[in-house]
Amino acid sequence: MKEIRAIIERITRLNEHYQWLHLAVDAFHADIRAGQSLLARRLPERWDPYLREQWWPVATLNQMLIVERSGAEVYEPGEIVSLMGFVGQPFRYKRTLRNVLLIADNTPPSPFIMAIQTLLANRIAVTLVLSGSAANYPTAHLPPEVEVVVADDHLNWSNRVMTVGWADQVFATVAGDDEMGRMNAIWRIFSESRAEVPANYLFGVFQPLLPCGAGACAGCMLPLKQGETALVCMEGPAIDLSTVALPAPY
Amino acid sequence: MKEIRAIIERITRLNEHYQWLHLAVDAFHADIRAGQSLLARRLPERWDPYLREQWWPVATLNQMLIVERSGAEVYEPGEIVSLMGFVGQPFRYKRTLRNVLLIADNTPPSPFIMAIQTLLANRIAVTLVLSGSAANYPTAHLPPEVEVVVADDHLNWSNRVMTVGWADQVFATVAGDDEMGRMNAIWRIFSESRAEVPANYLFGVFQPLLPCGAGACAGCMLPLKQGETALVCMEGPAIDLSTVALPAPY
Amino acid sequence: MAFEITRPGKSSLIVESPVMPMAGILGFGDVYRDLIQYEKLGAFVTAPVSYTPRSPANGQRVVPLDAGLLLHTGLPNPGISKVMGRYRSLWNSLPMPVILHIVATSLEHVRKCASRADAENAVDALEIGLNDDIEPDTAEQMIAAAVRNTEKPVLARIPSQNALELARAVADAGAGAVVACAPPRGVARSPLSGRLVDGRVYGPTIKPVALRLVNQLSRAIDIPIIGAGGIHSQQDARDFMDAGARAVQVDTAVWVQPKLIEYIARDLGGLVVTRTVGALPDEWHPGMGETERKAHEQQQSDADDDSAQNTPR
Amino acid sequence: MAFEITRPGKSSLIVESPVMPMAGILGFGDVYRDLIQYEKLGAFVTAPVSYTPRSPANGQRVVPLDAGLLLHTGLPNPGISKVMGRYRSLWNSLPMPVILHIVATSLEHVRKCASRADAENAVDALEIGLNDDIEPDTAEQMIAAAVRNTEKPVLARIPSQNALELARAVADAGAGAVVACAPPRGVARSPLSGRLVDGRVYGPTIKPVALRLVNQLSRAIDIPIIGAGGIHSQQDARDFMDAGARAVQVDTAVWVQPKLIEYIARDLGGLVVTRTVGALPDEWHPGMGETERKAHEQQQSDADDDSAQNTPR
Ligand SMILES: Cc1cc2nc3c(=O)[nH]c(=O)nc-3n(C[C@H](O)[C@H](O)[C@H](O)COP(=O)(O)OP(=O)(O)OC[C@H]3O[C@@H](n4cnc5c(N)ncnc54)[C@H](O)[C@@H]3O)c2cc1C
Ligand SMILES: Cc1cc2nc3c(=O)[nH]c(=O)nc-3n(C[C@H](O)[C@H](O)[C@H](O)COP(=O)(O)OP(=O)(O)OC[C@H]3O[C@@H](n4cnc5c(N)ncnc54)[C@H](O)[C@@H]3O)c2cc1C
Ligand SMILES: Cc1cc2nc3c(=O)[nH]c(=O)nc-3n(C[C@H](O)[C@H](O)[C@H](O)COP(=O)(O)O)c2cc1C
Ligand SMILES: Cc1cc2nc3c(=O)[nH]c(=O)nc-3n(C[C@H](O)[C@H](O)[C@H](O)COP(=O)(O)O)c2cc1C
Ligand code: FES
Ligand code: FES
Repeated sequence: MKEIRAIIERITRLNEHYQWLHLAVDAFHADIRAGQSLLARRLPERWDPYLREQWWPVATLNQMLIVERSGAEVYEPGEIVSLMGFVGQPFRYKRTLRNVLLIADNTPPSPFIMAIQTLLANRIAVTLVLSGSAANYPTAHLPPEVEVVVADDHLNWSNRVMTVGWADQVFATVAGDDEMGRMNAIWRIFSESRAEVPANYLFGVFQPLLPCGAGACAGCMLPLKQGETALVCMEGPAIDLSTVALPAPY
Repeated sequence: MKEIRAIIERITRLNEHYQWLHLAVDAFHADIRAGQSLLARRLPERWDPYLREQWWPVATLNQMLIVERSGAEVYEPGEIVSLMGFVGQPFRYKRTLRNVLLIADNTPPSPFIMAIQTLLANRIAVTLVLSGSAANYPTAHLPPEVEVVVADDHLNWSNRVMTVGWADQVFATVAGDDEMGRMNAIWRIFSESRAEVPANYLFGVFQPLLPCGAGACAGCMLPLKQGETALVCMEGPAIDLSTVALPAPY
Repeated sequence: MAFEITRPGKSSLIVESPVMPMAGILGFGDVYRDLIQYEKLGAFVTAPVSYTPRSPANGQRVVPLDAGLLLHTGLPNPGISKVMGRYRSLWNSLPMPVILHIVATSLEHVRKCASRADAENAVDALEIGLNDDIEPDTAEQMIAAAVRNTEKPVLARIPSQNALELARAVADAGAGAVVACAPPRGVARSPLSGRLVDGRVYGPTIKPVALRLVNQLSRAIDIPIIGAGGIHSQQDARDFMDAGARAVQVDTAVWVQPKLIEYIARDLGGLVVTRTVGALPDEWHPGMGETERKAHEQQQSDADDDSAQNTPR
Repeated sequence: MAFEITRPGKSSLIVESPVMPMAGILGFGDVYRDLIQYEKLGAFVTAPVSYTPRSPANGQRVVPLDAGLLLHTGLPNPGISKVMGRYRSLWNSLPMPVILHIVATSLEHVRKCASRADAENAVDALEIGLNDDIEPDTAEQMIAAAVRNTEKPVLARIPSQNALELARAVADAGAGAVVACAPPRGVARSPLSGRLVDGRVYGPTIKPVALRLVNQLSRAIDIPIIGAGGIHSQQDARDFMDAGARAVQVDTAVWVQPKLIEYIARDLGGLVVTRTVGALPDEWHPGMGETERKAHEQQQSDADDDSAQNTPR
């Protein structure tokens, strides 16, 4: 893990809900891979807000790193930010991957945007499900090959059974108000439409608050089955949901 | 005391050290008089910084109130601020006032700028002494009738004895690092060049931190002679130095 | 609505809204009168008063902290006799109960203050401010001395240090309620003088500790608890009620955002819940322009008159 | 420079810089290795270890506060045996003393942990983390049990509640030093789950209270005090030293600004004072680009080699 100062060189607004910050960074940071994130802090230093924010890269371009942020936040070109990273592990795909399903449930699909590029380049078909408030995510900038599906608040969409059956691997990220509950709902969708949800198939992309980002604080600890635990900042963000001790289904 | 929200309509930079904020306010706020100030807080709300800042008006113009701030602070037109006020009493001048001396010792002369206009309109001669760091205050925008004197860090300037003898009333404001010590130094200058410093002649313009601005917290309490006290937020900012229990001279 | 905030008895204290300023926050009742609708407050707690006059502390007294401040005053006040002389008629004119805050300097002084206050119609209850390093025995004696010398309810304000033992001691001594807790004492470096100074610490970050103590105390003692310490929002106040408090005191947030205490009082007083539609627009647009506010105040004071007649005071 | 941070004796603890992380802040020594020059730290304090394994607390554990956070973990760890197995060789390789933090769950467990740690070369001292509501008697027994079962110095970390009595008790029991204080416990509402949760409170605003206690303790007991609680700048650390601490522990500021602990260590270790000219440019330009930093690190590790030879370890 390293810490650097980066400058916001340029800001692009996708729509009123999202913006991209183009950050001038060290060469090293171009190595970041989809699934990994950075812990950011705006300068000059104040202690409120206290915790660093998790910033998701969406692309790297020459010496620039582009991250996706809420359009409600106010940034200015020339602003300096402190970045710590990389946090977490790159997404790991199956060797036999053909069709991938990405689900963003009431939270932006930011963790997935960088992955899409690589997946398409490897001729993998990508379906992106935007459910509930995620539907305000603009998709015009996405490659046309991505199939975008809009789902309702309760993760219903037309042809859900087909989409689910067709996917070789699934990554799902959910709103933080009840991360475990929502992950559980996702789990149920897949267990209802398949005899058994296999290992290495359905991954939760967890986004807890990350006080340390490096395995020190246990703040991001996830309970796994058999009393085991996983640190999202070290082993995540993608954790195989078949290993997670999800709350009992209601 | 009232609280209102005001909008920063316009920002004028005097030089790199000072800027003026033009605030759209209620009609009522045009009544503010020299010596009185406002307690400001920038929105949206955060609790850091915590205390409100003391903002000095320099002019009122139609429905606009102009305040003077450090050029180092970053403001934007359209920003909303909460203002509480008025804090303190207007400066009180002698009926027989002819020549007034204003001293800013290592702190901006902001508390005096609004007074200058009125004084000149009443045909009172104004001398403004800028000592130490106050010398970076730009004076081009002041009416040409004001005599500006630049003094060194130790409040020496040419013709000091003359200036001092000539003044009918003096207002002095000093840096906050050692407000009492600096006020004492001012007191000594005047007591050295006059047989006796009369009452209602030499006023300290005090600028302590003002947690409540209204007489509740005692944070701005000033020790007076004979065990008496004064609240700067209620009776100040100008307090007759002949009544203040200044530290013993070294 | 009526909230009984001290232990039941012939002299218990009943308020319309379980919200009041902490001692000193609104001075002697002459502070922010144009800014806060005092009538909305459940009670008024006075600035600290001692038997004999106290002069202010020397040296730097205000240290800004990150999201907070440290304040050291020495509790200057002209002594109980002068205070009563100056503020008796103001307090008589206030529509809500007045709680006189007495600094527990000594047993003798507490006793004298209590007798003195007992004779004052303008005073509805006493709050005894106990020192930070006080022993439970001494605390018990102080409160017992106050209780013996007045018919009025006696509230005991305790520090967070050793809160549980102190709360038990003052409850045994007959306190009508416990105010938990006084802001903690701390030491910080003055940015102006560069010296270390000590004083009380205020700000939103002291709330979690106070909230935890209130929750602990609410399980341990059976007299009402008035929660205090770092309340900076309506939700903060509700958290204290959820944690077991019968009422709350709001501290320095009032200096930063004066209207806040009024909003909290309306909220916990039930006004917000019973009149969500249109009646309190300034809840949602705090600090809107004077003109607008005046108009709404007019509307509202018309509306409030009815409810006022049904209240116990 | 050499600082003796426990009471003198055959097993006292001597460090080069009186600065270390608080227990848990840098995990088991495997955290932020590329970010902080560990060699600059005076000592390494491990994450909390218990005799038996502990699993994490349920429910929301991280609550952002204004200028701070509340954190509740339940102190998950695999138990002392597994911890030693996993980290023994890493700790042996660290150039500074390693202080093993032991959670004082029970007298029996403390005794067993102390014996266990006594046999480990990788461990230079023990820090016993005492529970918040612990009685002075129990604290005394816990520390006495540890002291009887190891030759190594035993540090006692006390809560801020009842700090004075606890400090006296652990000093009597033979503690080599007192760590004052553990971050206070508090209750806050989780913004995500909407529920009240309890945990420890961190942030700059807890510093004034800890600083005051350290000053009090330094006058009351005659074993060294290690100051802790809310240090967020070099000046904060110096304030603790001014108030009577022999060393300091830095807590969650490290997660926000990792380099800070290194700067503090250099500052209090005397490096800044003895080499103001040019030698430590990153003190003045913290976080400059990697390339630049690497170059300076090279320069510096060359320069540091000399001083390292004169140090007691
Ligand atoms: C933790 C701490 C360490 C200090 N260390 C030093 C020092 O090394 N050298 C020095 O000259 N001054 C020291 N001081 C004193 C401090 O710097 C100010 O000079 C003092 O607080 C202001 O004194 P006063 O008489 O102007 O104000 P007062 O209002 O009379 O005092 C303010 C408060 O500070 C307390 N106080 C005064 N001195 C100390 C002290 N030494 N330690 C703790 N509390 C004190 C008083 O009891 C009072 O409660 C220290 C103060 C504190 C709180
Ligand atoms: C001040 C406070 C008031 C609460 N009030 C309520 C309530 O009215 N209704 C309700 O359903 N839940 C209440 N809770 C519980 C809270 O909302 C969470 O459900 C709980 O903290 C998480 O429990 P857990 O088993 O998931 O986590 P754990 O990690 O097992 O527990 C977290 C900590 O909270 C403590 N705790 C659990 N319940 C309470 C409680 N009631 N009061 C104090 N500490 C508690 C536990 O002892 C533990 O130390 C309260 C918690 C607190 C701290
Ligand atoms: C019971 C009691 C409570 C006190 N509470 C406060 C307080 O809340 N705020 C404050 O600034 N001083 C308070 N003081 C006063 C100070 O602690 C201190 O005694 C006073 O400032 C004078 O300081 P010194 O005598 O140590 O110089 C209290 C004093 C007593 C006796
Ligand atoms: C001596 C001792 C110290 C503790 N210190 C901490 C601590 O610093 N942080 C923490 O999250 N939990 C700490 N705990 C654990 C919690 O207080 C609590 O016991 C644990 O989270 C399990 O919670 P519950 O058993 O009340 O549900 C400590 C426990 C003990 C026995
Ligand atoms: S964020 Fe601290 S352990 Fe993962
Ligand atoms: S600022 Fe509070 S009394 Fe003057």
